Amino acid sequence: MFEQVSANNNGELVINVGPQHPATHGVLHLLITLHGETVTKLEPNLGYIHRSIEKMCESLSYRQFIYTTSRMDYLSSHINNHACALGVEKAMQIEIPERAEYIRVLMSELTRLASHQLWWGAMAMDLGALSPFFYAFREREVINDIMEETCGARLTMNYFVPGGVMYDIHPNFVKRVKDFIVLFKSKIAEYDELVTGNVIFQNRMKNIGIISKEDAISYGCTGPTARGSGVSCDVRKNYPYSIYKNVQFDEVLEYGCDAFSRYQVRIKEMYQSVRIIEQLIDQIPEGEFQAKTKAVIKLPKGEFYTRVETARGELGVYIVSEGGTTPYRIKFRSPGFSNLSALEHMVKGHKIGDLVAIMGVLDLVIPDIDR
Amino acid sequence: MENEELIAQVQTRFPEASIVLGNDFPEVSIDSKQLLPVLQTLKTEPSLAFNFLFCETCVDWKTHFTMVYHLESTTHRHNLVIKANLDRVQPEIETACHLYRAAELHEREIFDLFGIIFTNHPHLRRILLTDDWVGYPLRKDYDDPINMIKL
Amino acid sequence: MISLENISASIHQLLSANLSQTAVILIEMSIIALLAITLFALLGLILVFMERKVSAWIQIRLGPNRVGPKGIFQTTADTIKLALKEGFVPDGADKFLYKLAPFVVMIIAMMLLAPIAFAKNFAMWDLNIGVFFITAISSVSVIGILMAGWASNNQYSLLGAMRSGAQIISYEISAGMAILTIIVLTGSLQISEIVNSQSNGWWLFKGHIPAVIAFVIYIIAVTAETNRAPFDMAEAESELTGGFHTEYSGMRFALFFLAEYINIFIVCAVGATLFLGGWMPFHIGAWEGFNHIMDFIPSSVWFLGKTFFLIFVIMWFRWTFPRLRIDQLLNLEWKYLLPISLFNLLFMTLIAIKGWHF
Amino acid sequence: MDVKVTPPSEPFPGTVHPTDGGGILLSTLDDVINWARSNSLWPLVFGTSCCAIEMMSTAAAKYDFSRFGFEVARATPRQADVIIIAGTIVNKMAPVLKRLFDQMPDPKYVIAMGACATSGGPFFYNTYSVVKGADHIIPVDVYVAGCPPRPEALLHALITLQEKIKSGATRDQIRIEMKDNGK
Repeated sequence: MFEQVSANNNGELVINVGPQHPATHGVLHLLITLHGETVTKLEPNLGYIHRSIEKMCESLSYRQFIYTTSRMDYLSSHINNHACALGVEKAMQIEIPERAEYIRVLMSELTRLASHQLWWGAMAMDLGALSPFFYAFREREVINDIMEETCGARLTMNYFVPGGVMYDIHPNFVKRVKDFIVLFKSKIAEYDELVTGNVIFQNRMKNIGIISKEDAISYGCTGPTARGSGVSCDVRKNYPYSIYKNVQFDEVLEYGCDAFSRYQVRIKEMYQSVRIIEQLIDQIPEGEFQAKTKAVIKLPKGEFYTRVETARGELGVYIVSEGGTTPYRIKFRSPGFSNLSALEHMVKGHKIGDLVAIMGVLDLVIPDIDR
Repeated sequence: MENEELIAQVQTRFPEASIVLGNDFPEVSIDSKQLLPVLQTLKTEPSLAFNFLFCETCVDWKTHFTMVYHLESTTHRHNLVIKANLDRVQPEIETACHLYRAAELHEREIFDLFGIIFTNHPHLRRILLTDDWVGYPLRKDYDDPINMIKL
Repeated sequence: MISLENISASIHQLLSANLSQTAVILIEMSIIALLAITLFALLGLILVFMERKVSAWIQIRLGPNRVGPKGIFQTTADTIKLALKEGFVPDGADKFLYKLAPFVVMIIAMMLLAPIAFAKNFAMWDLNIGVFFITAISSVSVIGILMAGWASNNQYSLLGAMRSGAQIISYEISAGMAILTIIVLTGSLQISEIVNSQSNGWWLFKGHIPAVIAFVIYIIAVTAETNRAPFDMAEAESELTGGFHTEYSGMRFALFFLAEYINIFIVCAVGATLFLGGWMPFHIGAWEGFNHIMDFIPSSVWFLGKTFFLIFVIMWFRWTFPRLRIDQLLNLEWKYLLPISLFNLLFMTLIAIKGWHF
Repeated sequence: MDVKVTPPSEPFPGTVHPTDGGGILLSTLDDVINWARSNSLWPLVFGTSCCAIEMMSTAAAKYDFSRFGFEVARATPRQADVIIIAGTIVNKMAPVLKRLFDQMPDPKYVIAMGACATSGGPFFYNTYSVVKGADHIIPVDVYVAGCPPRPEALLHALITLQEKIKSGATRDQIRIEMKDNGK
């Protein structure tokens, strides 16, 4: 049996975008209704990579469950691990050594850079420019190498443990990061030249996907998506964790409310990450990299909520503990999930080409949404 | 606003609610039928202005469910947790998605995984699991002998 | 000196010495048909390989280099594989149109090869309306694409085909105007005469600013007409997965793929003929010595060199620019390119009447 | 639909004369075909989770699988030759994956990339929605270990697949051969 392509009564065409579609960056399924080329209705259908992480975590110990989060938002796996480690440490009231804090923040910011680079390449690819992807990966591979030297993995690091980090940094780490910063500063100008300044790109990006400040807050947008609408929501600034209160950096805010503002926020955030790394890389104190913790971690009874800023927005980890060795309930408030809910609002009335551009700028990581 | 001040102010507005200071945020326990008026007040009152629902979830306590709403004010930078207990046999609560658009997807997810009915929700359907899925997997009594391999 | 002209002449002599006139014509026609098909296949192989190497070069990669020396057999392997891949008709498709569409597109691409002058006095059919023939025939190819999109019974294909229709019909006008601008100078539609008129310099240099404007418009318009990025709305991989050929597989897809590259070759060949003198060597006015040295390079090398340079430019576009949106694409044509090319044509006519050109 | 299936135990009717291989022309043609197929594997743009990023890394400049002719990633299954299952397959995705596989024209190949696609990987225990190995849904030619596998591992898998195609042996032939070798 087959369905004949046909329009509904209003002359509208219903199209399935995804689960396998190059623009959805994974297995998101969008049901869009088109009037000509214009999107009149959009409905996300999730769950094509729903891996039941929350249920799984209920049977994992507090040391184990951190590692599943690396697979959740795999582009900022360090930051995900950071959130979980912070949650456990807060509940256990563990003081972690300063060296570990420095390493954690450095790693987080490197991850943010890598994530933004991949976003930049993938977004340009969505818009039909295929080469920026390769330029982005050129620098990203350098970060991957640095990570690999210390953590032993390229993507799912599993490096942060409750009480600090798993190993000490590699002796080459400081030098290689410094080299990378020098390299990256020369390349980011190239990014701007190739994409940001391009007339076609700017025309594609400006005045699409508009979401006002109030709407952004109401839809629960966080991260660059909200900051592109002028919502101050950087957890690193508003609720500083780790050593973020000691470093100098600006929260990037843009007030254009459109896709181009969000693009600019991310590009400028790369500069801020570089700034943070530059401040910390020479200051890493000597000492322990891990606090002494018990082999079996038992959290006191209660509820603990930790929030960190990932590359995509605010990640919340809500741990409900009954006093045992495993969490009673874990909820991951993932940034992508809320950002996605604003997609229909942003896309309505725009063309299919804009849908792709807006999704590209949202930087959706589907396993992060589905968990 | 500091937490103590916030607790005092919320307490005066909702005398019947019990408020404790949790590990992170002040936690307000309310009756599930009172949810909408409480959220309405919290959002519209200028001194409170809780306009940002950053997390909404549910916990299965085996005897009852607890709906947990994490609220933040982007102007005052204070946080509040609203908790409402639900009956386990017929869990029903008013939807928050007309106040906070973010709740729409969150509530669909909670419906999907816990089976809580949100009245007046525009399209309450399964979102993460297939439409013909039986059961609500995040409930503590959920068991799936075929798919779940127990360690 | 061995040149394509001499070879063809000697073959003609050899045949006419031994056979009757009808037999000569028949044999020559079959030789030409064979050559055209070979050229079609060969160009496809070369251009696809070139595209992959150019993209690799732009994207700091190596590109295919394992299959054969330097990877030159990569596209051969691809072609054999595509030819042997299962080609099926999707359920619910309009079977006749679905099967016909790739052939329509391919036949049109082949027909376009006819009037192109590959070297001095070496063209399949040097008809007196050569350029007109090309513009007329090339606009038919949109029918093949529309057929493919409609017959596939797939939303993406349909959208891609509709986009392609709107786009090709629009940009046809600008391309035509740009061609007319040069026709005003040459006064002839015959390709050989257009080339001969550039024996003392190429129109791009002789025709003042209007010729340069026309050249730029021509390149933009033909990039759009051949559905190449940044105007690849019909395929738009990130939006419509494969556009009009989403449902095509195996050899039918390969024909679309080939036809795309042949179309690029043809538009670049026409561009080279009109603006860069076709097979005419680079001559500067009255510099006899210099002109003689230039004449020493075979005319076919000149022609292919210019054509491949233009093809390289179009490939360069593809791997650099982001794609336009459909409304921006049509705006660019109707609001900018068309008025400019109209005024440009008027301006050129003035130049031609006054005889200001060189 | 009623399809009459002949039981495999029934002997082939008539006499079968064993010969040593086919004629020169046919076996050479077979070699050419296998050579072409092995050197022109166009992957489907398909990635569900983390492994997709490593797949992108493999495509990028440092590892560059275009050297082997794999870079023509097709977004539509009709034009693809190989699915690289990069990531976890969950119950909701399973029918979609099956459909994608069915939409691909023959000959088609499958690479299960990473622990999740091979066996469910880290999501094996206590999950209610994960398919424990993509080979429950579609036949897999090459498995790659790792979570996620390094790009080199994926390249190795692709080259292994090439060798498999070049050998011209079918799945069953390989299985029998392995049994004979005592593996």
